[in-house]
Amino acid sequence: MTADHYLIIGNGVAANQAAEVLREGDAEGRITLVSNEFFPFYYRHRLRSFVAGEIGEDELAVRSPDWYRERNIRLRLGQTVTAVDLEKKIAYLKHMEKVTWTTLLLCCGGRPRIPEIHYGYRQHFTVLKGLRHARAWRARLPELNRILIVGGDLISVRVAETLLGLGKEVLFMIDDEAFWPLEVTEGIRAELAENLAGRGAEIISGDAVTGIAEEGAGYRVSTRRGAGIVCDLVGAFYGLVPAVDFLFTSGLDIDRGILVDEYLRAGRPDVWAAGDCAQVYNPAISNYWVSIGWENARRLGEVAARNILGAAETAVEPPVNALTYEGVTVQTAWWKKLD
Amino acid sequence: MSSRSREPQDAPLLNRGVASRLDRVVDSGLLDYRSEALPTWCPGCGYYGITHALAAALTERGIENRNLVVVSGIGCAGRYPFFFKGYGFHGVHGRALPIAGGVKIARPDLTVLVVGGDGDGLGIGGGHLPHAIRRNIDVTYILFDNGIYGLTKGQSSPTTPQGQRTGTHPYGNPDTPLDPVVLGLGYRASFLATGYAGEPDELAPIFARALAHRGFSFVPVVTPCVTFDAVNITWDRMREGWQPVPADHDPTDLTAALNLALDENRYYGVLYCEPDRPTFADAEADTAARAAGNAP
Amino acid sequence: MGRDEPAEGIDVTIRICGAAGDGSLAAGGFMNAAAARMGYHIINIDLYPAEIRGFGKSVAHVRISDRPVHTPGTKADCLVALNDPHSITEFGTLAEGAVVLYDSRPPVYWDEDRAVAGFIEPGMVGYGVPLGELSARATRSTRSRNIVALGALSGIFRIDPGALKEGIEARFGRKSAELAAQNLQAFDLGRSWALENLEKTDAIDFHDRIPGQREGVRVVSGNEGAARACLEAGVRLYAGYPITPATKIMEILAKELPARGGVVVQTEDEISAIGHAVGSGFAGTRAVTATSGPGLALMTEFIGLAVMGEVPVVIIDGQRGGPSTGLPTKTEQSDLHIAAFGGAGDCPRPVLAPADVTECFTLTRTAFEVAEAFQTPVIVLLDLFLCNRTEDVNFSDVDPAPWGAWAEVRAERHEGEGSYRRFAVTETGISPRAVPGTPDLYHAVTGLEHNERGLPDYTPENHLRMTRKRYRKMETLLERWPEPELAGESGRAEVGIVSWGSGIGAAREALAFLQTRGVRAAGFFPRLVWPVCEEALRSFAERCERVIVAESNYTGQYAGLVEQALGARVERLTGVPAAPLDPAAIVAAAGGEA
Amino acid sequence: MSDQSTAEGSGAGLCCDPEPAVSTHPQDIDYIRSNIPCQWACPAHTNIPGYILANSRDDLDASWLINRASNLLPGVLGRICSRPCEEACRHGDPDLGTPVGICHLKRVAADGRSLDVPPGEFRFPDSGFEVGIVGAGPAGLACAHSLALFGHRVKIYEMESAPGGMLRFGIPAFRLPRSVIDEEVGFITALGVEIEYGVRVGADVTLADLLERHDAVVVTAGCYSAYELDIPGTDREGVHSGLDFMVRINTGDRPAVGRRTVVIGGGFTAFDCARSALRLGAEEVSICILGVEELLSVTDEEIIEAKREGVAIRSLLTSLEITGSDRVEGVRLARNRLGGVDERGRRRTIPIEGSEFTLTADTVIAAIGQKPEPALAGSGLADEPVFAADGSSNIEGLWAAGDFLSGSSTVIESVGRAKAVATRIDTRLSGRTRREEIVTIDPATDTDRRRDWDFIDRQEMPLLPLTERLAGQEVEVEQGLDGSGAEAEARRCYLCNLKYEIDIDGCIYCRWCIDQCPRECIGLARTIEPGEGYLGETIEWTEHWDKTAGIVIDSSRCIRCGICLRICPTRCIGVRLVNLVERFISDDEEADDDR
Repeated sequence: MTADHYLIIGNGVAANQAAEVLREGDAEGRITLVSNEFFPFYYRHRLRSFVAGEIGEDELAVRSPDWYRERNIRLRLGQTVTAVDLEKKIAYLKHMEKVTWTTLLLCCGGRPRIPEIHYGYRQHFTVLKGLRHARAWRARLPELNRILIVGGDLISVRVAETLLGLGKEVLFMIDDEAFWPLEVTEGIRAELAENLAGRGAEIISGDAVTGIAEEGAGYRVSTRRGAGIVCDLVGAFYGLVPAVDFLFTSGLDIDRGILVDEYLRAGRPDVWAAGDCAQVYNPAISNYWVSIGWENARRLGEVAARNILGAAETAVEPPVNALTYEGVTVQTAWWKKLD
Repeated sequence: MSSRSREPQDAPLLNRGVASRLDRVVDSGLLDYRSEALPTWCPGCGYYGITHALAAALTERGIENRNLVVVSGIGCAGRYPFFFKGYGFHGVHGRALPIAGGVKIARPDLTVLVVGGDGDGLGIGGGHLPHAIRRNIDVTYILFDNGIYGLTKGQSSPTTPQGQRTGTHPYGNPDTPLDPVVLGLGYRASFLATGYAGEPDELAPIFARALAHRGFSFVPVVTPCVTFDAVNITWDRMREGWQPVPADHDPTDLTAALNLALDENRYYGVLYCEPDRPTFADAEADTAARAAGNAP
Repeated sequence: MGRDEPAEGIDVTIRICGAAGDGSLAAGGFMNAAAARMGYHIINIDLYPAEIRGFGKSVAHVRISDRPVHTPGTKADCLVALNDPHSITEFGTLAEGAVVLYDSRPPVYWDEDRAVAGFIEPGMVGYGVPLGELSARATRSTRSRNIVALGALSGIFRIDPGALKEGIEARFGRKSAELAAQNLQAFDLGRSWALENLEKTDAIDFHDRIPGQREGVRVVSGNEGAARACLEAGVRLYAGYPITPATKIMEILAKELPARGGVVVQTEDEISAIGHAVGSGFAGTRAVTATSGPGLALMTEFIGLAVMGEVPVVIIDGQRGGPSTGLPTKTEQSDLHIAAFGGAGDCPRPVLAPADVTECFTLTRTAFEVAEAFQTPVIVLLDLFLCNRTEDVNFSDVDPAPWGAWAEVRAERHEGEGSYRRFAVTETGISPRAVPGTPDLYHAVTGLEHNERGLPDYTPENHLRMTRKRYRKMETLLERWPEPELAGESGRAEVGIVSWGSGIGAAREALAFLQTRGVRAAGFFPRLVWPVCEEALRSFAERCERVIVAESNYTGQYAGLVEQALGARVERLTGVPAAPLDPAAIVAAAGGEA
Repeated sequence: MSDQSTAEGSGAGLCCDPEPAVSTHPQDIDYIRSNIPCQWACPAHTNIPGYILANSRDDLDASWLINRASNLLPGVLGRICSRPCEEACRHGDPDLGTPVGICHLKRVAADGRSLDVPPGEFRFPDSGFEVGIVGAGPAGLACAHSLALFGHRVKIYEMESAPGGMLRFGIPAFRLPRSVIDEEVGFITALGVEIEYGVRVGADVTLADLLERHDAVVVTAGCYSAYELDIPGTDREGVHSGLDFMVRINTGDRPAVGRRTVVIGGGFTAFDCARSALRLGAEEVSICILGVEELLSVTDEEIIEAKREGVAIRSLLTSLEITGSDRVEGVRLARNRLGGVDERGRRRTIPIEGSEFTLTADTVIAAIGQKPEPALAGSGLADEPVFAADGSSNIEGLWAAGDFLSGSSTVIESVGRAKAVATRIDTRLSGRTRREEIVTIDPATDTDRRRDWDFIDRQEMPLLPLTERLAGQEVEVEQGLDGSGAEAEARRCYLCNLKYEIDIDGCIYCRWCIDQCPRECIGLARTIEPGEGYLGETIEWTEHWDKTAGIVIDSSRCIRCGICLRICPTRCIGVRLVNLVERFISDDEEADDDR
């Protein structure tokens, strides 16, 4: 086989968009997507509705198996890349397989973040990022009445709303660690809190979790101020960290995410990154920038694919105040105060 | 750490010439009798030892691949022609000797080697052995004797010891095993030597002498089946009781050979050799001569 | 098939594939036994190589259903890959959306084109389980990877582990308690690993349910069924030579016969085997040998002797791919002609062919009766697929003589004029037989043509008369043999399907499918395949617009017999796929949409 | 080996020499590099498999003594070593899991031994030479220990009032309890090494004086001079140098820290400062690093523990200015991008134009590294001393070692290099080499390691709960592996000092070993290209029967499970024990040998 082999690690929107564009531009090359999730590409923003029981799993899927078959794109689900050798151009899979590539595109996305300060009791946190988590939430939901949400990234607010809508009692603790990777102003924070309070949530601010212990079927949460909050579930929403651990031995430049240039090249020949895992300096905000959200990821996947095929499009755009939430504009940059 | 004398050290001690030893193997010509494909016998099979020794013997005899034909029957040993570089004939079960006879009679210039297991040669094909011996066809027959049917997963063979439990004799094999050595001597093979698979270095010269013999040479070799026999011929047990044929043994003395064969010790080496017995080809030549001269 | 059925129905086909030595067959065995114990119906077929190690793969194919099933199913819902390169060649056998369970901790990294994981298509479900590592944890070796895989299957499909573990404990407990404990641990590690680490995305779910333990149900192979028939028939002597796939019968009898006054002789070859059996038959005791094509070929001379000498003997032939050594581990139905015609001269003998495991028992049992009643060799045609496949059978529910009772006509003392006529010409062709030990009725059996007294007689008149006598026995048998099984449409049919032996299961499933699609289809499924039941066949053919004869051989051996009987051409569904007959192929041939 | 008698009886050639042997051949030394990677990675070449084997046999005394033979501070290094060995450990290969917790096992032996003092060490008789050492830090102590063993009289001049140097004044007590330092220094002074405290060389006494007094003088004064941030505003109140900050704390002071403390730098000192600041009551502590976390030289555990305690790490930042009026109010920073590799092999960081911003802070600690004291001013010497990399200098009798010589490094590097310098000093004094590294090769038996031990998870270090940690500077965070954890961790070691070998002459090519081998380290070899060094990497493999000259074990991949040896039908697989050790070459024995 002499044709190109585009190996895309990830199966989210960036990965799928890139695969589609690559196939349009190269009818011959082999394209492989590897994802450690068992589920096919799904709409992440519908997970909230799935948790609420409003829609079924079938309504989450973006594409049918035939889509990949027709395009001769190999989709490997439930398979984990454990290391890549950038010199030999080999990806090592956890089940002990070597996959060789000519072009590597990293769209590995993020995983839920738990701040290290909470490591002592992290097993008691429930996170919500992928369908796997959503299934667990959905299964447990009927028996949950009182739910504590800590952290406070954007998803948390939406989940809190959903839970309130189901008549659950929601306590919302805006942690000092909250909104990471997003950083929002005190004003935005207050506005969000007010909004949630208006829907019936109990807002706890200026306090932080210092311990969680099981109590009965639920948990007792101790806080810095000495409160003992009893609840059925502690949802942790501290944002995402790029899932790039497997690249640490590769020699690739990684800060929080994979450091790429404006064309999404990752500093090594034939290695690219796009989506939530790519970190690029954006002069418009004088800061490193990781775009999050469906549309951003789709755009980056597309740009990466085009550049792989020979274009030279820049991925860096002036920030478009990416998300608007209930009239509040949130800048989706990392480590960036808006002031 | 106590110190020792510091003599000048020329060579490393850890890697003692492994590289040159590999080169020596290549130079020896041993590999010239191998196929490209790896043998499919179970790892650990004694047949590897026999094969190794056979290659050494063929090397020593300087037999060219093109002039060598290996005929086999059915069984694990029957696979040998596939792992060998030369002309092979993988026949049907137990009928290797007739095929080999046909080859040899048609082409006396060829070296014909017959290999087969104990089931093939003493069971289904046992009836052919005395007749091949009687005709003294100039072939070398190596019997891979592992005392079990390996290919069909562990049934009794003609050399399975009495009492051994096998798939077909779950309460123990009721039959007395055949002794191919006594059998061969009893049939009066013109050449009979023995050996076992554990010592290729000892086996190779035995094979070389068998190949050199004019006439039917019969070499039963004891070898373990590591997959289906854990009690009778194991690698450890196989070595028990063997010693070389005594230096003063006269291989032309059939009684002495039989005495060795019946001794409770086991001897490896040439037990019996009758170098001057006319071969089938000799007899045919004789017949031809008589026919030509119309002599009675 | 089956996966289209309503959701509550369990009909799952699992293929466990490994290199020989990986224990795929053992794993299949545990799965079968457990499923049957839990009250499921199963059909299993093991496909194994001739070589022990090195090349060839071995596959346990298990179909588990909550309703009776007739075939192993053509497409598998789950592949358990114990060996990657071999398993890759199995993907063609998988149904849409199949589950693939593979070892995620092999000892070395596979290259991309050698790893099963890379062949899992979108829509399929791949589960990687560290079989090697879990096995090493439990047994310190890779020996128990298969048991770990079973545990993982139990976890993934929510198969109640109780029966599986009982089976594992019983099997390994025979060797040592420690081994049993280690293997149970291997199972538990597999199950808990799967439950804790795998995100279930497939739809197969046994819900840890046990449909109901059925008393007396056992998992039985065709070989075991046939062996049981030998035991129940009171066989005195089994003589045989090991050959795939019939060896198992010998091994069972070697174990079971001695306690029942029988003897098993392992002869030096098949020639000697049937020689022993014929000797035993002549002596008046029941005798049997089992073999496969190459052995049957060797036996033909003795079969001729037994026909000529009118000696009862049963020959079980587990057919495999031929000619010659052929495909020792692949099934085929291509020994019909040698069974019916092989050998020298005009040489009539009945040939029976069971359709499933239960019939391997009942029909072989009947073969002994027929052999004695008609003083003839009887050939029972199994095939590798029948020999090796297992089904759940409850022998207490089985009618041991569905084909009627057959009595031997013995001559106990001297009657009438002159000396005893061992081969007296009678209306039925059957001559009262005396066996050694009977006073006064002395005679000789010979392979030479002989007169009624058994003395050599080469005159044309005698030869014709005695040949007629021998063929007359076949006519009598046809007259007395029950009507062949007629299935499906009883009136006029668009299509008539004829099949025999192991093909009947596939034909039954195809027939059922055709009927659900509104095709008027009828089936003709004989068990006595030679001589052909001409009359029944003719009336069947008359009511069918088309007749298709489906069988697993190249030439259409039975179709040829049918055409000879009908004096007309029929359609043949043949081929040598080295695999059991495929219901879907029959449906397609009948013009139905599968 | 157990099989030997029978194997000889059967005539099978064995590849094991029955006799022990030693080698100094470079190729044999090179074997260690690819085969005992942990030992080679250790700057002191500690015999790691040797002591772990002792651990697993529950002989902690032996384990401790093996450690002491190479590095004289097992208790210290069992806690704060930078662990280059673990990075090299074969168990950490991608397909094999995680490295053995070598450092933790060292501590197990050091803490759990029954010996109060080491039994008599090999010592040369009194040489009559006297050596002066400047500084009682790790390098000074290592030099002193070695020189004492060579029979020289050693005196250390230490400016502080206690020994240990950076161990005591740089490293916080929550990582390294002081009692451990005291005890291990005690074993050195017990050899007769004298330490004079409170003497500042250059002020109280000059180097010239010392050179008068002693036959040789070694400067191991360490790197006590902190690099200073070369940016505006470092003179504002609330700005500390990291080293000073730690020294103050370690001498009993409690420097005041504000609510928001920013540490600049990414080494162990920076992390020590940050964690200490938390213990001094700072609420928000962050560390600003030039590059990214992945490139930091501190251990992963250090990073995780700092984060768990609440330290934030901010990456890709260059500090530009410390802002404020009198007091610190913040740090002005620029964001960096990563550049190429500099001449020292480190990644360059390049500030991005226009990315400047200010981080609010009321305390700033600059811990960007240390350098040798510009000291030696006031050396009293005519010529300015200039030191070579091997520790010698342009002045007869004057040597240097440790961080003073090499610049800031790790404790184990200091110890390892200081020993080498001591050997060179002795060679100069005695006129010949009296200590060398050799490879010992001994017949061995198969180990009784079990295959399932290879799947034991790395044992986690028990840690003090977060709530108790911040109570004080003296509370040790790492608690040491407990009995079962220590046993399990020791079992994980493959014991790479075993060498399994196939004797080609006895092999019948049956491939049983390959079949049973759990890792693809045995294969069919066509030839071995000689190449440089040990044969390891130059085996040419084949899959063809007619090209298979031999079956060969690739020792550099072998995990020493012993399965091949146990399965080999012709017993042509043997095992030898290969250790890299150091030995003293004494006059007496040389004389004996000459006879």
